[in-house]
Amino acid sequence: MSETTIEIQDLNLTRKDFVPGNEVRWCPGCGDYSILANMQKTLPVMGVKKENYAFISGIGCSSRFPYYMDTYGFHSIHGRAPAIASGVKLANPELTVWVITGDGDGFSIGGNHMIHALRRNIDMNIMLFNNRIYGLTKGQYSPTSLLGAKTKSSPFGSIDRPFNPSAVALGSNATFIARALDVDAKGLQESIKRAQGHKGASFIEVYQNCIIFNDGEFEAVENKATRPDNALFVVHGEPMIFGEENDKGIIMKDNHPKVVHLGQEWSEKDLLVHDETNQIITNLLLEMTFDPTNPTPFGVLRAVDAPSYDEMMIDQIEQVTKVKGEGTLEQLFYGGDVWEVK
Amino acid sequence: MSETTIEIQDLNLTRKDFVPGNEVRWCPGCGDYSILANMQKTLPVMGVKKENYAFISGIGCSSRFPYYMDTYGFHSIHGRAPAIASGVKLANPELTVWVITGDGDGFSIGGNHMIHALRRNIDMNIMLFNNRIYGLTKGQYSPTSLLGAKTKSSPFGSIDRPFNPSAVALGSNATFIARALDVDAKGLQESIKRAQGHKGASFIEVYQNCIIFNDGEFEAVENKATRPDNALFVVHGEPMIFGEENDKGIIMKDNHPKVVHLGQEWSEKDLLVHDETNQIITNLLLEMTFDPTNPTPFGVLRAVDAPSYDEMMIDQIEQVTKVKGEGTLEQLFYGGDVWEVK
Amino acid sequence: MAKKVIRINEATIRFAGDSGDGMQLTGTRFTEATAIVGNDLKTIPNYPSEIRAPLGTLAGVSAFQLMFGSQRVFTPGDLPDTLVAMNPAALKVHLKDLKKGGNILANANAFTDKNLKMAGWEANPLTDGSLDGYIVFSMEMSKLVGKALENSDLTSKGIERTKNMFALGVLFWMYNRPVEPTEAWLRKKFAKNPSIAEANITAMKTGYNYGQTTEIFTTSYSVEKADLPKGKYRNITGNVAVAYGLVSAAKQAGKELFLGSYPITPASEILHTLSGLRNYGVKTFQAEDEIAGISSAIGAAYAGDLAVTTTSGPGMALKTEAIGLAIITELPLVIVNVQRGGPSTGMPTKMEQSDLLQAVLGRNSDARIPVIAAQDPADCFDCAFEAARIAMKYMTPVILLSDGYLGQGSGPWKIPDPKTLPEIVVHHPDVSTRGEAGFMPYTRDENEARPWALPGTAGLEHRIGGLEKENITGMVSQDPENHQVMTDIRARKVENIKKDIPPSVVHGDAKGKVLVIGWGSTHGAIHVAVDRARAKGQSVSQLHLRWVSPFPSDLKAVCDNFDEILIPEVNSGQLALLLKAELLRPIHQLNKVRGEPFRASEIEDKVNEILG
Amino acid sequence: MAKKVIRINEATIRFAGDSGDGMQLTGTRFTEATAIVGNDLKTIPNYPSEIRAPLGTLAGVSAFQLMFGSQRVFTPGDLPDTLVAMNPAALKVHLKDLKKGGNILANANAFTDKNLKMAGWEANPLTDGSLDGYIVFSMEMSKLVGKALENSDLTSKGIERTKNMFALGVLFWMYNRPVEPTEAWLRKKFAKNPSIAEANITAMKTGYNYGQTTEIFTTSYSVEKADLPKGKYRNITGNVAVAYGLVSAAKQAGKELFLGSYPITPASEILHTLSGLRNYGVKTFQAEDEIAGISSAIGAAYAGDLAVTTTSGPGMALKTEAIGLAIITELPLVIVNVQRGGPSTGMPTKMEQSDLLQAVLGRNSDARIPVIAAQDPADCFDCAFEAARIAMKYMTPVILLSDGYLGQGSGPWKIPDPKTLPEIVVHHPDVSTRGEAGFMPYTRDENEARPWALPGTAGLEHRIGGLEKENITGMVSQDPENHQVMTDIRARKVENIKKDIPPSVVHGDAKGKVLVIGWGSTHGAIHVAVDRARAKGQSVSQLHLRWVSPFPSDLKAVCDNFDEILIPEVNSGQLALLLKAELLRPIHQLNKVRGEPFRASEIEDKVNEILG
Ligand SMILES: Cc1ncc(C[n+]2csc(CCOP(=O)(O)OP(=O)(O)O)c2C)c(N)n1
Ligand SMILES: Cc1ncc(C[n+]2csc(CCOP(=O)(O)OP(=O)(O)O)c2C)c(N)n1
Ligand code: SF4
Ligand code: SF4
Ligand SMILES: [Mg+2]
Ligand SMILES: [Mg+2]
Repeated sequence: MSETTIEIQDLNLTRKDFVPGNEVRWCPGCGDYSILANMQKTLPVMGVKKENYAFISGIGCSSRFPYYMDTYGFHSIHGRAPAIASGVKLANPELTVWVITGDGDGFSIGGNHMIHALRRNIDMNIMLFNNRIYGLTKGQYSPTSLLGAKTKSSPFGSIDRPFNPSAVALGSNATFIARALDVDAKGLQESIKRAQGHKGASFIEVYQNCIIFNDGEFEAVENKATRPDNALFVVHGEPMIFGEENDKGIIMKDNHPKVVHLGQEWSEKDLLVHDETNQIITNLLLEMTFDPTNPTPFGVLRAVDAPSYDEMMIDQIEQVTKVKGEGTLEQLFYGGDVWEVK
Repeated sequence: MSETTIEIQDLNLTRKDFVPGNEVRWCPGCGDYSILANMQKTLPVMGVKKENYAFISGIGCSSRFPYYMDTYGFHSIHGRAPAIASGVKLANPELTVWVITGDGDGFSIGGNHMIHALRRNIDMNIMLFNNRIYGLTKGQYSPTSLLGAKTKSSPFGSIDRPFNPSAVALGSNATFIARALDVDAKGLQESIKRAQGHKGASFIEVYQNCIIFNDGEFEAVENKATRPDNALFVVHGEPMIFGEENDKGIIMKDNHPKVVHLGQEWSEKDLLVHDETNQIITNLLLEMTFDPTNPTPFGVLRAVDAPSYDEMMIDQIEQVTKVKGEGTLEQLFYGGDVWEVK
Repeated sequence: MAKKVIRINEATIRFAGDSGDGMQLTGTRFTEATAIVGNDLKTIPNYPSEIRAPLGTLAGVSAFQLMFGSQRVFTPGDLPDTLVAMNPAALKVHLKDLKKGGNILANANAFTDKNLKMAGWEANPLTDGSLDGYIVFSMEMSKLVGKALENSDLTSKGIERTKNMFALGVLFWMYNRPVEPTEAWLRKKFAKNPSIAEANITAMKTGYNYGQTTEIFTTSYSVEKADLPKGKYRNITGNVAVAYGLVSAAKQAGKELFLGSYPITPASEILHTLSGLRNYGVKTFQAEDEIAGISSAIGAAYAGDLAVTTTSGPGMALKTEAIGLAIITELPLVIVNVQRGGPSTGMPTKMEQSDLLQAVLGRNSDARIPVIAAQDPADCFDCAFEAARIAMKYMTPVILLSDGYLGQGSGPWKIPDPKTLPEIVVHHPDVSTRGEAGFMPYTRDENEARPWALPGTAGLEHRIGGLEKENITGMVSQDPENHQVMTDIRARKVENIKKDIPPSVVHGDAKGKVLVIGWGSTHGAIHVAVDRARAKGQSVSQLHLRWVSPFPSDLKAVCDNFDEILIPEVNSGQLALLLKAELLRPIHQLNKVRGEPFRASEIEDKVNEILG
Repeated sequence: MAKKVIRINEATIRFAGDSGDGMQLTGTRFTEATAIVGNDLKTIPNYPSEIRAPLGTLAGVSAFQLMFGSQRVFTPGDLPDTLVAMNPAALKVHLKDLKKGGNILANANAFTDKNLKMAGWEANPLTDGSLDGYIVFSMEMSKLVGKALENSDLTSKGIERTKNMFALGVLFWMYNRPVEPTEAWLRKKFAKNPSIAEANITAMKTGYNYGQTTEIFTTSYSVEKADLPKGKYRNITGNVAVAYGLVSAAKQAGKELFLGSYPITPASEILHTLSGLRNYGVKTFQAEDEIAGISSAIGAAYAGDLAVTTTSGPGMALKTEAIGLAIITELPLVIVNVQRGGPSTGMPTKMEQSDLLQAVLGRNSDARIPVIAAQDPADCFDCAFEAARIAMKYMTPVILLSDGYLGQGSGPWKIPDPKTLPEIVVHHPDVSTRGEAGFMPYTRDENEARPWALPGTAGLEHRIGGLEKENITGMVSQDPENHQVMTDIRARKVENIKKDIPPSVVHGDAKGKVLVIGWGSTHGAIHVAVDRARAKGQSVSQLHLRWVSPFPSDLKAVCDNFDEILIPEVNSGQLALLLKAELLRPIHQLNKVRGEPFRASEIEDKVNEILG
């Protein structure tokens, strides 16, 4: 776990500093509103100057996000936000760069840039709004839609097996992976803070309800009544407990996760303890995602330290400059065999 | 494990049937030669008619492969082979489709098509020639090149953290993952057979030596002398044993793989048993890849059953046709509100 | 009181309301009823933004326009005669387009202070006199349906939602259309929920009766049947027509249809339509992006399907590299671009015909491709069919250009008799074509097409790809001479298609002062403008180009008969550039890049200007 | 015996051998020595294939050609005077190009039966008389270096490898070039392995002495210093020159240089060169593909770097969509396309200038962009600098067209004095530009450029993107009027650049019969052809276009002074199409799509044909 205690300077910012004048244009009831509100609430306390934020997005309902943040913003083209953000960060490493994307933008057309950004570990925070549908184009299935989903482009049910985005992130060697829920303010804010504090690429998957084209997709965990029994909120170093009564937990059995009931046979100390730095643990949590016999895990699923690309770039420039001296045009031009015509 | 016993019909094919007239144009000593030879040796015994093979590739040294197979072949454009192959298979499900790609072709520019093809589980066999370099364009680092690699485009050492291609495949929900070594004929042939026998998308990562631009990258496992101590060949249901003297094995300790020496403290029955169907086991093997304290795993790392996209497509067409009847143009044209002008 | 019925030749109606008010549906129902009456018509929807904007805002207004008439109708009309405004925002946005003296039908209940403010009205225009000069029918639609449905099971919200049916009913009365088709349609649509069906029917009839009985309406209009060619008709949007054209071509060629596509406005409906046709053997593959869309289609073409990819501008841009592959491998492929406003994401829901140069010239290297453009929604069927036929005949990718105006707009389609559709003869070689030296995948037939040899055919194993290939043998070749030969063949293949283009038809006299040349969806506006000009005695004719690459062989001869050429385009002059290079003569341009189609009057004005 | 020294004005030499024979290195060393002597020169390498083909095959032949002279040299020469053939395959491939009566220097030891057969010779051409008409110097190079180095530590394979240095030594003697620079270079290159250095030096000197002493050579040639402008020179390839031009522009603008790129032949050397310049603050980002390459550059431009992306045709195709984004966001960006043969993968190592229309017109929507094209390797420096300057001055992406012939070819570069390079003034607004209503990111300066406000600047927070924006305010706007305004501004920005284009310079008389117009790398061949024609008294002049979009404002006036226009292009007539549309007059075309540059003689012939 990246145990970096982040020194936070109070800049006297408030939520209002991040709210621009223009109207928000999502459908009434869309899960995006809550995500936006929590972002606007969290940034003021992060100790980063407002002008040092850059929000980069692709295309989709979710990707309109930058228009609703009174920071620097770039609503770019479909799927390319992580690549654009890479250039932004390398050009100005002082900036705190956020990438806002959707399951179509980030995992359909933009899948390649996504996995490469995570692999390279460029310092940016990628937030995926996963509503398992293409919202903006009015309701086709996405690469995270479940098998059988009936949508505009799959009237007889989708035959496309879905990605588990956080698993793709893990496979791509990502150093930070969290999962949050649009309606869970606490979880969202915690993820935002931890992600921004993490050096390197951070990935947050947010389950987001699209009330128009895919309403109720995450009902089991969105609904306050059923959430405790269907969601597992993991905390580094703590046993995996969940349930309305905190009466259930996760063990590893035959190299698979398994739900047990605490009480007679099982007690807390038998349970798996979450370890953000352990790949096997993260993998086990990810395996639970689509498994109806297990709860859906939320929280910081993985956080490991690794040098970030931007940092290594700066280092390399420094190192080479130390050895060779700062380059001048004279040196450059006269680097080859030179002759003179008199 | 897909325990499908494949019924193999003898078609009286020989290696020669798969060797076309034209000259092979890889550099002398390139690892590609061995891979080609083993493909040509294996296909005749697979019970598939020669004309039913289609080899689809992108661009790269490796992607020249189709020119050297006397089957149907398509040397397409950089990175797009899995997408082209998807269309080929859906248009004609009778074909046995192979995709031949390189670490640049398949995991740099083509990364997105790769992960989507694996996710969808379209029945095709993808073979990645991983030489950790761009061969054809004369030696730039690739997304699998190790940190620090000095290449034409990274004269001061690469600062790009690499992918572990098989891990990306796992993260993409792939149903079959194998790893083989260019110089290991037995392992290669076994992987080819198993992959082709697998229903759905199969992924084979082949470590391949590029003698010109990245010679010796896999020395530890390529060299017959050092291989036994550096490579772990896994077999489903068997304990993970390796070493010149078969004296070492793998256990899981604190949710990490660990090498132990057999003899006093540890015996064979303490060792992890390979299970192709278990995600945690596959993940643990993948974790060993870049870890110098562990051997590099080879063999079939994962194989699980899942319906293939092409199969589901055929099913859906059948189902819908059963319910609605085979569509005619009359029905189509007269589907809306029709009026007549007399 | 007996009400007046005035017979008119044509009318243009616009329905406007909040995105939630169901204006598209209302418009479509009116269209259907109008079609059944036998009028000719064209329609066009107009959504301002891709996301639902907050209720009652200007950004949230959604509109639908149709023009219908007793004569041929070529456009959805310029300025409406009648505007239905379901709220103040709708009135605000659309009032400026209404014809002077036109009708306004408004839902007075929606003109609340809050709504008025949101729409930027200082006072209520229905009452403060600002609509003087128009004929205003201010109706308490919400209240009236509330009354009519007070005994229904619907919630009050549900009842409120039927107000669009009230408005529709009024219009049915006003333009003398039958309510029965909509009644039947509602019963079918809400079969599982009869109380909703009945409520809507009641609301509609209430509206109809309101028109008939209340005194605020004194006049209704009748529009006689149009003199359309005999036959069966249905209303069709361009996107659905493209889908049907492709399915038909596949059937006629004995092929399965494969679509590799990625959703994008305004092309998605082609994907939606085809994905519903599994029982026609249609395989739709929703790819991860546009590149995979076309790549999968190239793979399917290679393996023997009639392969298609559909998209709009930005997606077309992404396909550029793969189009080059289809060209060099000489595989049949139909590429549909339903154009929209740009550059970049631009104006995604607005129309523009600005991808012409991209289609004709926008690739690396000398990489020509045939390009066909549809002129109206029904023509999308014919063009799609023709594109597929040419692709398979000449073994070449073909681009079909449509646009948002055609794709989402609709018009009556004279349903062809499937039995009279042209057959498409496709030949796949078998081992008998294999010579001594093996199979030759780049031999040429009389059209210079190469054989379409399918994987799975014993004895024809061969390799194709993106590297230059030797003519005849298909071996990789970097030989200079061969490259020239192949470059020339590829160019000639496109030229050859001229043989399939019928002689040009000039609308109007074949000789005269001004020839107005157009392509794509400007057809209707130009047609109307030319007819009006000719009616005034001006010497003006129209030439419409269906194929924009290659041009018809008689193009120059046709143009030589006119003193002046005018090209109106919804772009900055793209066809004009191509024709200037082709004809080497000056061309008058009329360019408009506003995300809107031309009005016939704009073209008329320009013609007047040219004629001095 | 005293040998003759003949003074000649120019010579063309081609080195050809197996890929493993080190022909590129040999050619480069000869070039360096020739440059130091003070001749003007141009070079061009020629690799037949991207993969090493088997030893001794025709496919494995690698060549390098240079032309040098005592006058200005504009091309690497057409047909060589002297051919070095290290094996039978090299002779087979290149003999057809050798001038009648030219010299052949062959390594007789490589003409074994096996090698002869592999190269398709029936008998040994060195001995069977088939080279009658040429001057053949058949030397046992392998044996001679073996002898000379019998006491060295090198393996026999290592010794064999020095035979190229023997050949080089012979040529040094033959053309009177100094051996010392190569001696010094070898010592430096093999500093860690002196025995290799010494062996190569010995081999070279053995060759030199062989020329001087043996009787088979009777004549050597001297080529006087060229009358080049005074100054310091070095030899440079176009790709390196592009890299240097960009580094220089960044320095002059006080910017860091960011390159987002994906390797591709023949553009990769720009990436390679820049990746070695970390101590110049150059950030190279090898992206996952071309789309990420340009996207990262767009991001870097937004954040304030001088941003660049480099590629070749197929990669350019992939960047199409993102170029649209750069256009609509009005960000400065340099896009370099080192063109190669197509379509598709085509002929990756061969030259072609067929991406012109793609550069100028190949995007969805009306999306114009300035396009500059380099004329020779050294000019790549100036064009790269100019492209960067214009990009930042007008806030626009700019395309720079080079090609494989320029990128990998070389010529002397007159090294500019860094102090006299133009300064590039860049202005980034700060909070003081923020008005009452907030910051306006789409206000316009006198060039209609918008302000380059950088993230990190307090008070200027704003949003940009690919949706159409309202002029001045930069708010998302789908307003028709605004879209027209913005479309026009974007077009005008490109037109405005005409102000930066100096008046056209006609080479030859300003009035006459034929004007030969060219762009890009045809410059040299046209120049030579025009000079030769003029020497014969023909009325021919040359106009070279550096900017191909926009055209210079005096273009029409210049052309009006000539009866005929001829455009030679290594494509099927792309500039010709643009100029026909621009000038509305007939144009003679000379097109060649063979993966090879023009020979001056081909242009001369065409001029003769036109002049009758
Ligand atoms: C190149 C390109 N292709 C397609 C589109 C159309 N398009 C816009 S957004 C979108 C999908 C959005 O889905 P997602 O990212 O999940 O966002 P959501 O709307 O669900 O938040 C698509 C297909 C486009 N704008 N550009
Ligand atoms: C669109 C496009 N971009 C770039 C290239 C240049 N290119 C050809 S192959 C290649 C990389 C090949 O690497 P890999 O796939 O690892 O194959 P290898 O040669 O190592 O077998 C590149 C960058 C291309 N042909 N097309
Ligand atoms: S369509 Fe769905 S995701 Fe988009 S704004 Fe509406 S509710 Fe939200
Ligand atoms: S460059 Fe490397 S990968 Fe390519 S053929 Fe040569 S050895 Fe093989
Ligand atoms: Mg979504
Ligand atoms: Mg490789």
